Amino acid sequence: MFRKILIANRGEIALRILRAARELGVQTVVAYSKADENSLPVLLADESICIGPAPAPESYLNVRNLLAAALVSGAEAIHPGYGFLAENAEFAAMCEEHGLTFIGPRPESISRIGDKASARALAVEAGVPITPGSGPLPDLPAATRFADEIGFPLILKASAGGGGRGMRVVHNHADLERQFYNAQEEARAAFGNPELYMEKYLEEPKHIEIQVFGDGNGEVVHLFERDCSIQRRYQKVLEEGPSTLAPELRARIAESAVRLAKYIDYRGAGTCEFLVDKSGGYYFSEMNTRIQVEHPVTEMITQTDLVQEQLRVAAGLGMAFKQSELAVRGHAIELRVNAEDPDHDFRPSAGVITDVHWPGGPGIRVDSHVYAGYRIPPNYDSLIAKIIAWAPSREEAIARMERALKETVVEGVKTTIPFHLKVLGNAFFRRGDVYTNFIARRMSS
Amino acid sequence: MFRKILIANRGEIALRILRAARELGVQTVVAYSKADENSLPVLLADESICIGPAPAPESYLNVRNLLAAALVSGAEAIHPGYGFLAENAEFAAMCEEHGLTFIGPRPESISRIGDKASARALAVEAGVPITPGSGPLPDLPAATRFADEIGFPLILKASAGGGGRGMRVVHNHADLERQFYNAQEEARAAFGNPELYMEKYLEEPKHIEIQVFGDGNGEVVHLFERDCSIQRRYQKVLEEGPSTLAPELRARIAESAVRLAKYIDYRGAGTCEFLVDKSGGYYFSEMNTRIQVEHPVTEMITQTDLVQEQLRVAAGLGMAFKQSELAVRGHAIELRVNAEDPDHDFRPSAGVITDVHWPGGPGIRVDSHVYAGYRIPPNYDSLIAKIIAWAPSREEAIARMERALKETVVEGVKTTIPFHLKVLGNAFFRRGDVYTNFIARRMSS
Amino acid sequence: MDVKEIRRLLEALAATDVREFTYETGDYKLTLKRGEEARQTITYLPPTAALPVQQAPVQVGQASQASAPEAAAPVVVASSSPASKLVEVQAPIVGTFYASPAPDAGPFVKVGDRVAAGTVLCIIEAMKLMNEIEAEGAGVVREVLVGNGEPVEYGQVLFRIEPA
Amino acid sequence: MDVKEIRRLLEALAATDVREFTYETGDYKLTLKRGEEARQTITYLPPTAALPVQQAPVQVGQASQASAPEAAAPVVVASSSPASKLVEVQAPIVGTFYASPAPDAGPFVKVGDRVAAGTVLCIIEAMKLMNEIEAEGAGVVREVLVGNGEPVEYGQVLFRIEPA
Repeated sequence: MFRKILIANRGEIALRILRAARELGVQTVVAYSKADENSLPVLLADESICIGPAPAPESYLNVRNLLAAALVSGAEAIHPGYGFLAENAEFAAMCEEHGLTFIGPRPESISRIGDKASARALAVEAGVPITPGSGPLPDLPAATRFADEIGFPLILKASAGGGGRGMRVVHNHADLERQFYNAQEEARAAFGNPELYMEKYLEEPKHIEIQVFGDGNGEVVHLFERDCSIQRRYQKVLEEGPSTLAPELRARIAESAVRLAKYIDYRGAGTCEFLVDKSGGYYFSEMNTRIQVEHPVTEMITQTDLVQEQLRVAAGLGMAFKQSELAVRGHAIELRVNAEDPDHDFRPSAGVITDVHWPGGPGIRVDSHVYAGYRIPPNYDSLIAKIIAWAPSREEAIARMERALKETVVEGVKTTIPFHLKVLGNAFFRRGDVYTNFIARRMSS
Repeated sequence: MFRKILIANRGEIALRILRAARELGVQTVVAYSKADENSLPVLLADESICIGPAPAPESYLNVRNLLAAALVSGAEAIHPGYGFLAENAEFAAMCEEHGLTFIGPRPESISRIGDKASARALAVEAGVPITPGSGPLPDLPAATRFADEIGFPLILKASAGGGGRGMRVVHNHADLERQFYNAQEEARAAFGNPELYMEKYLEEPKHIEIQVFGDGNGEVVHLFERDCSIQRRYQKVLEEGPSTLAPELRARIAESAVRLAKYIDYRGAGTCEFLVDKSGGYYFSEMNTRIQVEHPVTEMITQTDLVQEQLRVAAGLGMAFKQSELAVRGHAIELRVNAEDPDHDFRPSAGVITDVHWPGGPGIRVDSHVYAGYRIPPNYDSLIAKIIAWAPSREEAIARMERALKETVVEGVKTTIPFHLKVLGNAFFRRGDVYTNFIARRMSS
Repeated sequence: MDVKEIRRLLEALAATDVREFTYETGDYKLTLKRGEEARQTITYLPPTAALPVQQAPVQVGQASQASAPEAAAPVVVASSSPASKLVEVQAPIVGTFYASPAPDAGPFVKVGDRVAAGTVLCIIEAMKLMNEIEAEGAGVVREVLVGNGEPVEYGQVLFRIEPA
Repeated sequence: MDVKEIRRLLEALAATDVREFTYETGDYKLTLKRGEEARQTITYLPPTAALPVQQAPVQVGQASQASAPEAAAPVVVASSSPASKLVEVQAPIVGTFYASPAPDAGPFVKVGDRVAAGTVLCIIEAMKLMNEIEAEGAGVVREVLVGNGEPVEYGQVLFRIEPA
């Protein structure tokens, strides 16, 4: 095992990594920006080292200072957390060049599977289903031919686009005719490139993701799935596991994820995301080559410690998990408590947390880096805590989470807790009737 | 299930019961003394009702006010927690007389097995081993005959004594001759009655207790054992489960506990305490007819909710546990955080908790009724929190607990946390070499 | 004393009009002056030996005292105001309040009635027992705070009486 | 009390209108005066004997303070006093500090040296690259706060220079 690692992240995930390291007897160096001087990970770390001013490009994304911090502090490895440099293949490669272990996949895995187009191609090679998509469509007749082949609904996308912009759903030939040239013009105007392509459009899919773990020597296991369908503007709001899908379907999706991860001999923790339609069709959408925010859901239902396992695998100690020993017990739900005002379009509510009282008792886990008197810096994301409830069944986990939220106190800033209570109380949610449009369709009150 | 229950207790156990009730959709009425007006259970309860001034005899032991509180608030059942009236058969009977369900065993079970002498007799009848003991010993020759029969070491006790006073350990005939008449005189002086008896004295026993649960209709299960050997002046300091005893011995002790509980057709949660000597001999010492402070240890390793189960069984819904479905997973350790000053002979440190920050993250559970600004009343016990750590193995649970304590902050009062850190770091403790004299023998620094 | 404590102290002081602050123990001494000029002082005199830590013994020279014992609060406040020469009659037990001896009878007392020591004011039923609550001294009933048949908790104020 | 704590304390004070602050223990005494008319000084007298070695000890001349830019309040306070006309040279990158161009060479600068804008003060090695740190303006080196070969973090004060 490593003697000392550098944590190249902040907030709750820096604390999460610190906890895992400490329990393994590994010393921690927390690299922090000026804005995070008084943060809990810095206060709790064995050592801490300032790597730049508040803006992330000058600190948490400052490769040079991060590597220098690891080298001058004598750390042997760097844990990137999630976000920032976690999926940056170049950074991973530079770590290795400087004799530092990057706690994550090999750089080439990150570049191959991290790129969305390349990942789709790999999935096809590995025999994992993806949403059917066309190549570039020069004109309407080409689009019509593809539509006849695949069937409606379809979604038109600009090849040069991104972030959801310029996308149009078409339900029939009339739609397609009406939208195609408009979309071309819009793409030209927005991205300087009129090229369009089409993909099968899934109506009301579930967002299901499989936690995988590889030892980098050909062995890959899965730790079952998480249902992250409840999203607000592509941001996950609530994650749970297991999903309410049929066991046979769950097993098939998990098997696909393992096949893909094995195909690239994946090392460490990763997540394969799928969209699942109501007829049981499932489609690989992307792979995240890092630990995820919602990893505690999996930890709670499988009684594992994924971050400790990341350290073990990175240290060359092999993987402690065997597929045959992994099983799902009970149900877990995670809520992301953000410092945002749900009554005012979820605008960030930075400031000082004047008082905080987290829930406790059976089945409750809280991962939070805040404390009474902590000032939330305006420079980073608004996540202040993850509350996870475990219980034998989904129904009991929901009741437990409601109980927990009602005993939670956060003063000084607004939080998303009132919104979470509404989600938990929603009848569609309670019967598991949740798809990625849940908030738009079921919460528009 | 009940619609509403009255919680006739305070502190962390009142909160624990409130949480269980709330998760089951049961309304709670918290009965509180004037001193607990601002306590968390009162603040969180659906209803609360003041039942008297601070002194317990006038409030938490005030049967009349408690019953009236239940009746006027429309509660259908009373949960007594632990301590106070939890093992008072008369109170249990009065509840039933007033049409209130006592959430606990039948009154006659409490009186039969709650009385120590009666419990020993029942154990003998049920074929459960107890420490061999003499009847009253009129003179030295009678004592010598008993010693020859049972063997040394033995412990001389005054029949009228209690609380450890007047006890003398004798290791051989010379000891016995020297001590016998002195002890008689001392007993006469202290208790007005010179009568003595003797019991087998166990050197360095382990305190092992079996959690049992009965449905009151002949079905009794056990939920494995807890090792509570680490005690300070007969007060438990740290509890853990499972014990480090051999599996075969653990099974035999559990089987004995079930036999005893079945013998009296026990209903609800109970604990059979045993002393276990180094040769694998085990001796029933007493039964606690209530939920115990350390019940979370069992909940963590069996993934059950004992308090919810108490409510279910009391409501006549039968027992959810089947012995065949119960299994131990991993290891759990509970620490009792007391507001005491370990540097000054553990004297109580009442006052205002000015700041508090409990640990979080994987495998950590905190049961605490305190918050920043909470004033600990001087009228009751000094328990302010229970911190429970679960991990796959004992070694990992210890590491996790150490990690958790190091991120805990309690300001305004002294706590036993520094002492707990010493226990956790002790080499004898780490290898499981703990007996009831652990603190006296291994911690005398 | 660590930074957190000092910080909290500063926050606490900010809400006051304290100008100078000195805190001295065998171990350390803390002095603080604030505001434009200033002459008020709060001196925190910690126990010389080992007073029970129970009630934060904030000895206040001039200004206010934040930590009033909360138990007594409402009663004391009431009694310090002129209108509150009233004596409160509190429920000594938990039970159901009855204003009259029988369902069809009139109330024991109503606002404006004169009472003497020993006059029955109401009944509290607890455990099927009817407990008569009597006036402790003579006076005039000024307020009846509980309705007939309502549950009352220990210490709940039932009546306010103006002593004669 | 370590640098971090003092820094936190200063921040806490910055938000208040405290003018004078003294904190004294057997080991040290911390005095602080601020506001318009007060001679603004921060004095931190660490224990003569038992300095914590690990945490780069605060070098205290006069109006010293290890804390860096973003704790802006105290810095401003300090620099407005006559003694603290000193300009701080902070580490712009993380790395290893070298006082001299080669192991056997003399230091680039020492206390009392005159420097001009562009004079190399030290080297910070990061990622095998030697980064020369230059003076931004002319002046006299009054303090050198880091030892040869020591690691430095971003924003750490390396030198104090009295502007010419």
